[in-house]
Amino acid sequence: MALATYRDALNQALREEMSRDEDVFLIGEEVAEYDGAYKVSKGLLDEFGEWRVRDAPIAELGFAGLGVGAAMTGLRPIVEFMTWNFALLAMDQIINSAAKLYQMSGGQYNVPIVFRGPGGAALMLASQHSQSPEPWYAYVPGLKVCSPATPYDAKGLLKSAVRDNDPVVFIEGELLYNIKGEVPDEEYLVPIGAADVKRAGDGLTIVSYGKMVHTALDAAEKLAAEDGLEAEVIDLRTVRPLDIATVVTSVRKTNRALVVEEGWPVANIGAQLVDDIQREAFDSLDAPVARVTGLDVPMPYARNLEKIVVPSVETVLRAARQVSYIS
Amino acid sequence: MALATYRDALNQALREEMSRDEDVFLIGEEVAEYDGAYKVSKGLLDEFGEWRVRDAPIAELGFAGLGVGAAMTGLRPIVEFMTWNFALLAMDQIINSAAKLYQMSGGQYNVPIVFRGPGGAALMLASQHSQSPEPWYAYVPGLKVCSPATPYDAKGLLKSAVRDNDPVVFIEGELLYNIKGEVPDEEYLVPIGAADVKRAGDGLTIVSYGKMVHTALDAAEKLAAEDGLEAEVIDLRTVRPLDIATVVTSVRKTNRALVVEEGWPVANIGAQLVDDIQREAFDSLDAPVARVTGLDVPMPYARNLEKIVVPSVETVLRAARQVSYIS
Amino acid sequence: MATRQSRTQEGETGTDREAERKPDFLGLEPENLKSLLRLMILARRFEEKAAESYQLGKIGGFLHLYIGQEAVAAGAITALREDDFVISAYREHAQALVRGVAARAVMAELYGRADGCSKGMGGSMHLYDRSVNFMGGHGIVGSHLPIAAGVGYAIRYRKQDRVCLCFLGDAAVNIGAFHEALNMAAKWELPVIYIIENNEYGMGTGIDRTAAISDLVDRACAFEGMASEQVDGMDVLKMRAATERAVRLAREEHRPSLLEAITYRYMGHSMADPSHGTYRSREEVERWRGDDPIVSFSDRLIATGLMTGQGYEEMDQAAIEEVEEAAEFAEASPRPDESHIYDLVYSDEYPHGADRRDSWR
Amino acid sequence: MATRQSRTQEGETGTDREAERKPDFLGLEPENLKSLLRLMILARRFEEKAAESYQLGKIGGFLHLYIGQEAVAAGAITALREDDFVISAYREHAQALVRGVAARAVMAELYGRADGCSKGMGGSMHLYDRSVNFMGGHGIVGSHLPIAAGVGYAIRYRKQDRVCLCFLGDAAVNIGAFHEALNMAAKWELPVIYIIENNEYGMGTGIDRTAAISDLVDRACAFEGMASEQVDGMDVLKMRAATERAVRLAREEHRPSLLEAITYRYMGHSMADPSHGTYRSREEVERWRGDDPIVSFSDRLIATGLMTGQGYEEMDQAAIEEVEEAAEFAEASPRPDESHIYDLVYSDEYPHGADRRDSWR
Ligand SMILES: Cc1ncc(C[n+]2csc(CCOP(=O)(O)OP(=O)(O)O)c2C)c(N)n1
Ligand SMILES: Cc1ncc(C[n+]2csc(CCOP(=O)(O)OP(=O)(O)O)c2C)c(N)n1
Ligand SMILES: [Mg+2]
Ligand SMILES: [Mg+2]
Repeated sequence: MALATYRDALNQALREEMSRDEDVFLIGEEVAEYDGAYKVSKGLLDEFGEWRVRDAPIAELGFAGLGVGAAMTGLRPIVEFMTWNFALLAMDQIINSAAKLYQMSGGQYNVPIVFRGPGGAALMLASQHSQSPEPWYAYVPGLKVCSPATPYDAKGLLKSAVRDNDPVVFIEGELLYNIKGEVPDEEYLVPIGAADVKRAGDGLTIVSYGKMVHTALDAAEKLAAEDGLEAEVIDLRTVRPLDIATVVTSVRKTNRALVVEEGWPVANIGAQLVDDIQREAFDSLDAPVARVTGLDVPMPYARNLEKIVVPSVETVLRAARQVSYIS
Repeated sequence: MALATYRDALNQALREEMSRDEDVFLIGEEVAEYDGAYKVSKGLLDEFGEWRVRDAPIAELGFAGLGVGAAMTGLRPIVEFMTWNFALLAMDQIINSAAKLYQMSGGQYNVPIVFRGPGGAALMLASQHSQSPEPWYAYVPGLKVCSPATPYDAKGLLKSAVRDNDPVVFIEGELLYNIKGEVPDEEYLVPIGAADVKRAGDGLTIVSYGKMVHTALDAAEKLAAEDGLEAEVIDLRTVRPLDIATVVTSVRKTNRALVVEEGWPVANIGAQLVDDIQREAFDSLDAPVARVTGLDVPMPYARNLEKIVVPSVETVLRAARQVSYIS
Repeated sequence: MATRQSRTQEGETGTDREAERKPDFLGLEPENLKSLLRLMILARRFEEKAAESYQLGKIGGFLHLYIGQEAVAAGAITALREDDFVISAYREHAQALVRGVAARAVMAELYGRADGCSKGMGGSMHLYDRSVNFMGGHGIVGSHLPIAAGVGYAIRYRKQDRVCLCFLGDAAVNIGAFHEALNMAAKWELPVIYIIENNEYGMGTGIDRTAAISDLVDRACAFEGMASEQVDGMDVLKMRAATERAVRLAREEHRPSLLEAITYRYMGHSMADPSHGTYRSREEVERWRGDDPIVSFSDRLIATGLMTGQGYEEMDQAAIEEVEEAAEFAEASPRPDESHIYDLVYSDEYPHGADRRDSWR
Repeated sequence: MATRQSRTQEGETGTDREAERKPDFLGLEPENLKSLLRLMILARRFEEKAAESYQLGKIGGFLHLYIGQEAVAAGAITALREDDFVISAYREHAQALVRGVAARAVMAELYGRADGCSKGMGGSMHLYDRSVNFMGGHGIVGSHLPIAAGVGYAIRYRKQDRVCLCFLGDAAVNIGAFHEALNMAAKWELPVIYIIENNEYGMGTGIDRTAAISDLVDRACAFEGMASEQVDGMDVLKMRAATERAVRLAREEHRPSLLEAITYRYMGHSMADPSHGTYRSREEVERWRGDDPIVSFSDRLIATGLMTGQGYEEMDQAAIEEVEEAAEFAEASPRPDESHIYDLVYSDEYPHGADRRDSWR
């Protein structure tokens, strides 16, 4: 076990998978000579050459589609979006091509492709650069959607995504690249579609994914210290498919649930979880499932506003107490 | 009151608003000389001329963006997408430009624009042409999203959308264009954000929108006839913002709720309704909120498969009985 | 368009014929020449049958007929090797047939049956057959252009000498994907041949009303390294010759091409659209019908003694029988099994999927 | 690039100067000439101050500096009328200042304050000022190109003789929106002038590595009716002259233009990016610094006796004072009121909105 940043963990996953399988290649803006806008692809150009680490023109729709075509011939492209905000330009290729080709072709053309890049708010990047795209893709059958919170999960999940034979939307945390965590020296995989209990507890179930897992964990510590309430914190890791079983098992034990996510409040991942929880654990619920989300506004630039738009330990605490009837 | 088709009702709305306000114009593929792929813009070119009824090149991103620019100068563009499936190419303009400009500009540039066209499955158009886009847009603050079920609502809501000073995503039912309904001779508006009780009842609340409202109503009749259960059928008409008050009032009365929609099952409008209902009517619920959605698959071409993917009166009936504990 | 005029005249005077015979038959064996004709006739008869079945309600959804454009598919696709790739939009019946997808498999697909080339999942707009590298069948205008570039990228990636042939409609030259795809193909020297089938209209809109350029092929000017050529799309041999030139550039020099085939569709945009009406006159359609690619080519084969009138009749009869048999096959083919509705969403495992995806069932 | 070479040499020899003086001063009044210089100096000093404030953490997010490119904004925007429109991408401080947005309002925006030109909601990438028709400030590459076409459409719609000036970066010529926008502008004869600011790089990638064309301006070839011209973007008068020509075409003939300004950014892509490093050498940056648009233009004004060295000093001092005052103003301006967080999402009524949007609060 060695400490590695989320960025390096992803870099290791890319290097390992590209070394293991010469059909794997990376394409995106600035990924080659510049080592990636966030340096995730550092050193890969030198190691694998320009055909396997390709600097793309600013043409998200075009290079996403190029990836789909290459995948149809059996290659395993990793398409990097500098950030997921720009992928709105490529949605047609992700949703109308990648997600549908396997079925549309009667099972002849599967599309082993990974679309990856950072999502969520960073610091004062304003509305066009601060969006959480998970719900847009989680809605779509044919796609799998991952959003890891730790270096360990980032590496293990990305390696699984590259080996998956279907399109995977892989959303990294723009503010997580620098966080450090344990990463095993030996090879390992984290399965797609498996949630992980990041903190055990019986007082309340807090479900989250991506960056917000850390906020949830901090809130859980405060809750334990200040209210003696032990929250169980579940990291979904994958938002399509959702590992409802793990969530429901926990809720049956704690009888209270709180879902925390960074995105907008409507028709999102949390809403889906509430639907699943209330249906599968209806009689176990002592209170309505609570939710903490980003505010229902485009992200303002001003730091003081950005702070109140993104969920904080305080807002999570407040909601956790509400749902636990602690005032 | 005269009978009119959903298509004619929309055509009337366009004609009336364009006559009332010369800043209103229509742009899209085939809208002018061809009268629109679904003939919704019939006769408008002759009446208003090419600058106000403009045939666009196949460039969804481009003409959606052109609409945004025109709207920034105070014009009121109505951008027609031949179908919403193609709007996946224009999402960047709808979400990154139209929805954000008012806030991003500190309130200087509002964007009075309507994006409209048919959505949902028609008959055997296969996966790329059979999608329900509502959840993608309902997630986004800055947008309003309408999806009318009847000629009356289609006309009244479209007129309100054209007069609204912010971007409105207006999703018509591809299979509804030919249905007939009462449309007043005198002018009227249907407010955005107001649900409508299409059938009164106290046995169960069925919430739906768009095409599925008709399926829900048919199921309600059967339920009354066969089980003596009077379902209240609520037509949301607008899915952003959601008129939760109307829904909750009904559920407090019936104690049971079923949400019916055509789209895929995950992170959709129904999930959001479950979230709102369980939070605001928790103690009134005698059973988990039930849901009927399209199956979690891209739409297959074969008619026998398409039939089981789209919710039917039978599937709605089954779910209604389940949630009412009738076997 | 000048090019059109000259084209329509040419081949009509006996002298032209003489002059052309040698250069125009491209030194092809009589057998190859006849097979070109056979493919065009098969495509024509196939679609006539499909139209009939559509009227009878045996085929649903959108059905876009290619009738009138057969010379483009026949001339272009026969210039390829078996290991090359073909990709197209939604007006692709003829392209699939010429590429070698069995008529019965295509017809069964239109009927939405399990034996269809896409197992009844795709229908007319989404024909696929991996065994002959036929990659569809794409319904979003322009979406397959970057995909074709990706196929070209994979060819270079694997250091192969294969090529990818990509058909697009005239109206697709206005969409961003066209620009993005051609830029990448040119910049990275991808062996892709883009063939614009300029049938003058995108649905009911004349291309001259939406594209700010007279000759669509000239859009290649924006991409250095992109070869380009405008071709008479009603002449199967000219299509074959031009495509062979482009294939050679792609195979030997990794040089992409943009070809513009001047052609015309005799039927409406789809079965919902009349063959003539508001946007084009009966006269215009008739004028182009006078230049039928099948008639003009068979006339030439007969005039030059390469085929007899009876030989033509037999060929036509054989095609009619093939499509009739295909229709019977489609009719008899089972509908896709409903219990397998989830099987083709993911090729790989999908944890806790279908079982709880719709627990309301 | 040939054009670059010729440009870099020219203006360095006294004789050139003589030759150029008359034609190049465009018959502008000394006052106008000085104001061009003043605007460039203001932009330069403003950004130097902004960089300093960014280092001090007073400004957040992305900050893209324009230093080195000032002649483009100053030459182009001053060729407009007050009622014309200007729209740009995210590297737009100088364009906003030249257009007449108050330095204090721009600085306050960068500081994220209520008195910012976008009320602190947009920041550096999203500057807006409707009072001078400055339409932003767009962060998605290429997204403002169709928007500019829409402004042009609105001008024609209202039968006005205004024009829209749209700035874009070199790397934006590869995105689909560029193609779709220019096609519409050309086809519908929209009075829009697209100015590519070719500073050779899109972030760390040389444009020659991603665009399959040597002279970006040549992409106009794909759109009939689109005028085009490559301009020395380091020479404010050449920019002014070329833009005036394009404005005349747009205003009088509804003819759109694509101009390519050859220029260079002296600083990194953004504050996060060093001014030189992996993708370009210190020498390259130095070479271009030797061609500083402010230095060369002030030299000419002085050499031709239109301004004294002291006059220059005073002008520079005034600019420094203006930006210092702007910084103080920004510093003193209040942060946006948190209780109004929902007020700018919708301009119109939004039924049952904020109150239940986040009932968990
Ligand atoms: C992006 C997109 N926009 C609109 C449509 C609807 N549509 C289907 S075919 C067509 C016309 C295409 O014309 P052309 O490219 O010339 O091909 P042709 O039909 O003539 O073969 C349109 C607008 C679509 N399928 N995709
Ligand atoms: C669609 C899109 N893709 C990627 C980005 C990230 N990005 C921001 S600036 C930039 C480079 C743009 O270069 P250029 O157009 O030359 O403008 P310059 O920065 O040189 O002024 C990129 C890739 C973006 N903002 N939008
Ligand atoms: Mg066409
Ligand atoms: Mg640049």
